[in-house]
Amino acid sequence: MTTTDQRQVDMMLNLGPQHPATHGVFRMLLTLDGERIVDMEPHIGYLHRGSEKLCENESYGQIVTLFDRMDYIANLNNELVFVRAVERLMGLEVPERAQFIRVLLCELNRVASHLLFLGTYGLDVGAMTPVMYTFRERERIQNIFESVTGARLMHNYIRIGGIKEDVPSDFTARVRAALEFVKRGVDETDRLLSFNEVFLLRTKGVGVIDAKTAVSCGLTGPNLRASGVPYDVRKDNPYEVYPYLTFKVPVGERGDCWDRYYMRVLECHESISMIEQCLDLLPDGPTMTQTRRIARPPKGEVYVHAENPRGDIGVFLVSDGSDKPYRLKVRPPSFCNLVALRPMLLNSYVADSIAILGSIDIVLGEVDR
Amino acid sequence: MTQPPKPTPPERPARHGPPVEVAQEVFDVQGQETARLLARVVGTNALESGGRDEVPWVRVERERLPHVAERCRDDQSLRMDMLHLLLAVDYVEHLEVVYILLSTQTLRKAMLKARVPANDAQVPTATHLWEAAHWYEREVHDLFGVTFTGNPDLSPLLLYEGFEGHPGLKSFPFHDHDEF
Amino acid sequence: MIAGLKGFLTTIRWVFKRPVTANYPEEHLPVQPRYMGFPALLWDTTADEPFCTGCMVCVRECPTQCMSARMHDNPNFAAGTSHRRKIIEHFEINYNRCILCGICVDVCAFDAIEMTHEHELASYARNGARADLPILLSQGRRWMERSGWRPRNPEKNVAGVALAKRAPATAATKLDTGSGKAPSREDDA
Amino acid sequence: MSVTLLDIVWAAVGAVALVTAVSILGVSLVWLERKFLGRLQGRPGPNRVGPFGLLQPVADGIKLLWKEDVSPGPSAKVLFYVAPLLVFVPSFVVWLTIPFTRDLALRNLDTSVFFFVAFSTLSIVGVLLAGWSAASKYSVLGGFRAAAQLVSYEIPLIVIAITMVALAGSMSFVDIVEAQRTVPYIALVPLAAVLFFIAGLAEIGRTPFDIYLAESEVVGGPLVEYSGAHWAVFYLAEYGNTFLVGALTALLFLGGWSWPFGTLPAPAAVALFLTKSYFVTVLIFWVRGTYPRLRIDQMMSLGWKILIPLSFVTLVTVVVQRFYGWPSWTLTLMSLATLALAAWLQTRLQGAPARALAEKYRRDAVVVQAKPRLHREAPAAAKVEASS
Repeated sequence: MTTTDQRQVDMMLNLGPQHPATHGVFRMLLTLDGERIVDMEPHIGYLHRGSEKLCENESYGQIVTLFDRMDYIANLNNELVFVRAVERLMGLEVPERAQFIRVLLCELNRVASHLLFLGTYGLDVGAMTPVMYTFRERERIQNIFESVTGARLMHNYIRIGGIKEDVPSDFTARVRAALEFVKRGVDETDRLLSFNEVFLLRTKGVGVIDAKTAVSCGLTGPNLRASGVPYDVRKDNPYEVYPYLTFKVPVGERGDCWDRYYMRVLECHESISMIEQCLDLLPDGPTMTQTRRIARPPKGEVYVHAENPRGDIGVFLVSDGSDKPYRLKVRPPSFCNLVALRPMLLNSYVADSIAILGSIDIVLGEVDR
Repeated sequence: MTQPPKPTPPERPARHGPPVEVAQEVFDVQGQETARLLARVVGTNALESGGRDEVPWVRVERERLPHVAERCRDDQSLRMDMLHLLLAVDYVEHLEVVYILLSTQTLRKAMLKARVPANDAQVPTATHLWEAAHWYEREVHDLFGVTFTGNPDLSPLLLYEGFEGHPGLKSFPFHDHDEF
Repeated sequence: MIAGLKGFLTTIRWVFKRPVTANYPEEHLPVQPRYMGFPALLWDTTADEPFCTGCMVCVRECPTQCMSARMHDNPNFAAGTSHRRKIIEHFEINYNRCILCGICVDVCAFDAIEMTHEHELASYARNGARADLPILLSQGRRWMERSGWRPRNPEKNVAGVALAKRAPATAATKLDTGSGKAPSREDDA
Repeated sequence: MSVTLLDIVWAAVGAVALVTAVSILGVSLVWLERKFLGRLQGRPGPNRVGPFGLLQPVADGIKLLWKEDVSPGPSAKVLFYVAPLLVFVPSFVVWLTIPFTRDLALRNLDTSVFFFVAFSTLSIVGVLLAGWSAASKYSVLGGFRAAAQLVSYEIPLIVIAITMVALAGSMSFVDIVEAQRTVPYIALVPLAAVLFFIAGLAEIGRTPFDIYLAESEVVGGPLVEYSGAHWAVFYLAEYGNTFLVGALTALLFLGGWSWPFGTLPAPAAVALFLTKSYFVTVLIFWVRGTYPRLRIDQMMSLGWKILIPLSFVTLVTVVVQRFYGWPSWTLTLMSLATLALAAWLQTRLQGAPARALAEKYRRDAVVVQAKPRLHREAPAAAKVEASS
């Protein structure tokens, strides 16, 4: 065997599904040349529960609980997109107060989700403190959720035709008080991590994906915007009461890990400002359209999508007129974002694989459904 | 743990009472415009068309599906550069493969559909058009058994290797699953 | 360098602040009033029997099928102390399967089930999380005492009120279902 | 000079005393690190076992000793179990020559700096063996990372040690400390202190250089397959090394047990030395609570392209200053200037562009303007579509 032949022997490294940094049960098979990644093969499906099939056997009201469990970090955003699909099929007009509360809570949930990302991304690149700070602030948001919806994670709050019940009387004051803390928490994490020399070294120029490849891979959300494509469903196809809010959509240009990270820092600030606008505009009125207890949308099919913290979530719903959907298909943003992992990953280092995977911010419950 | 069997309610006709006013399948302004552009791009390939709100759809022959999708992608007025979603619906006698296309530039959405006979579920692949098609096609192949001819890798994505059957199909037994 | 030094200042500040952690077994964080813990069955003190008639709506609507119920003829109805013809005989909730979604409470037309604040129900036995009727009722009673629970629809559901209301109309054999303008829940039945 | 029985007995007693003392110091660090990190992160840290959780390390130790000691099937068993010792022994042998005060050292060698340099490198072998013998790919990756890291960071460490030797004119720690009686060397050569601290961090594999242990990438690196007592030995060696870096920094730069206001009695001197060492150790923990982890190639380029040139610059400035007999403040000035230059370059090349980019993103975000909301006189009456 010549020396050239010996150099050809690559090492296969099985990263996951029980690896501490794969954000769930994701597995990638890395082919390594030293520490450099030559090839990569992702494996998913460890958490496949057949949610879409389950939906075909549950009534519309029950499906909301299934959507809670897809992206278990941004539950309310998930509920909203499904409920909107059914409402559009039924032609329901949702009371304005309900719409405002929905948007408000969804933006709160976006902040909570991004906070979780900021912290765990710190963990991915080896900083162990940010996660404590962001979880502390996220807890305040969870407390608000608990006081409004009765649950900390699986809310089952956004219902077809409105919301489950009106917000408690001290809601506005509580949100405003919590937002002050959350703002400080985001700033604190920003100060601690964003411009840290080592963090910049780890994330600048790592996992670069250009706009064309990103679009072709179906990347959406902050990940796509980091590559310089200003696509945001809230802006381009506004739903609920987003047209009544002024907000900024941060757009990056490099498409590297740091950009993807920083997009989320900026989005936190934007979401906080949107929540404040919602609180200012919150009208009085009913919070639920009075409909029949059991939703039976007419025959037809509909596609509705919305902006999740992780990207563009869509629901394709086929109804046959009964109380259960005939077919329900979710466009899971994390699933599509994972497609872009391979182009980002090739020719980087083992350590980068974690940084890149973390920067995409996947939730495996949604990838596998 | 044994769960007492769930009592099945007796069959009764689906009641469509007065409560829900049936939403009209109508286009909004953007939808009309998109439908017009789409009709021009798809041309004589269109077998049937329709749509609601801002999403028009066009049904084409399954062999023409990637071709039409490519034309939608490359057309200057549509520029559907993102394969937003690829899915299959099981209508028992036939399957329907649906592409949902989206443009990040013109912000238009459209659906392309193709009917696939259940006993010969084959569609040409779209992997050469979009990276995203790889996983979508593997997923649809997993769950519905649709073979995408030309796709280099249709190995199971969501299911484990050796899983028999296609759980997305209506014929797949739903209630007979083993409970852990 | 400067960013790193700022980071040092950010972290060291917390050494001089109070930790935010609550020491769990000694210190319980407050539960919000709307918190949805495990469901429990409520007790109608006026008739000294459960509210639940075993109508199976919750069992059918439960997304996880964690409940089972069986009804029998209500002896109190025959004795004239209750307006419920049927009463629950057997009810079981498997708390391991319950996902605390609150759908059972939403669909219940008899004010019989309510989400309590119970959430610390760990047990060593495999079947320790299966709550049968006595357990559910005792939890429901505790919940009623603690929260000052009021039935949402007393005319229809509280035996004392319903009987008193019905007393003038003699020999009312049919249950009065059209009370109030509450959203109709009969779609389910 | 012949070795008598008494010598052997004394050596044995000394060795046991040293191992005990260093172990206690190391174990105290376990508590200190957890408590301090906890407080940095807004947590209380250990607080269950004993007052303030002081007995937590004891509980940890009991748990570790009781754990089943497993080894992977295909591992090279002998090497697998020898490796912890190969890491443990060198890290403790170095302590032989570390003086706690002028007279309190097991062996007051005249060349104790040399002894330290010689032995501190040895533990690489143990780490590499641990990584290789465990027959896990993660540990192999970690082992090679460790070898690369430790070899490259020895050089700046040694060069800085030589610098201090040149400054003090002696290779004995005692003399070096005595030379700092009035002015600790950190005031003379702050750059050298910074470099030594950084290289020391890398040498003991602490954040931001915990690359070979990196739990989010190689899941503990060479230690990934170890459990129970063998893992505890690694752990102890790691904390021993951590304290060693603290002690060395205290000896070389902070004036060890000396005090500018005269001579202290022996117990106070030991306490002063330990205080200084603990201070540096806490600094190490503080870095851990603040910094992310470097990547292996970045760490190598940091070592070879920045630390090593800078350490040679320090050596040259010190030698030049000594040779020409310039006043010592010139040394401070030169050292600070180099440090400032390095910091300025970093900010210029890395920090400022990132901040500019962030500012640009903030500024150039696409603004979505709100549409004015249609005025509604009364709260919109929802369409009542109830079935009844």
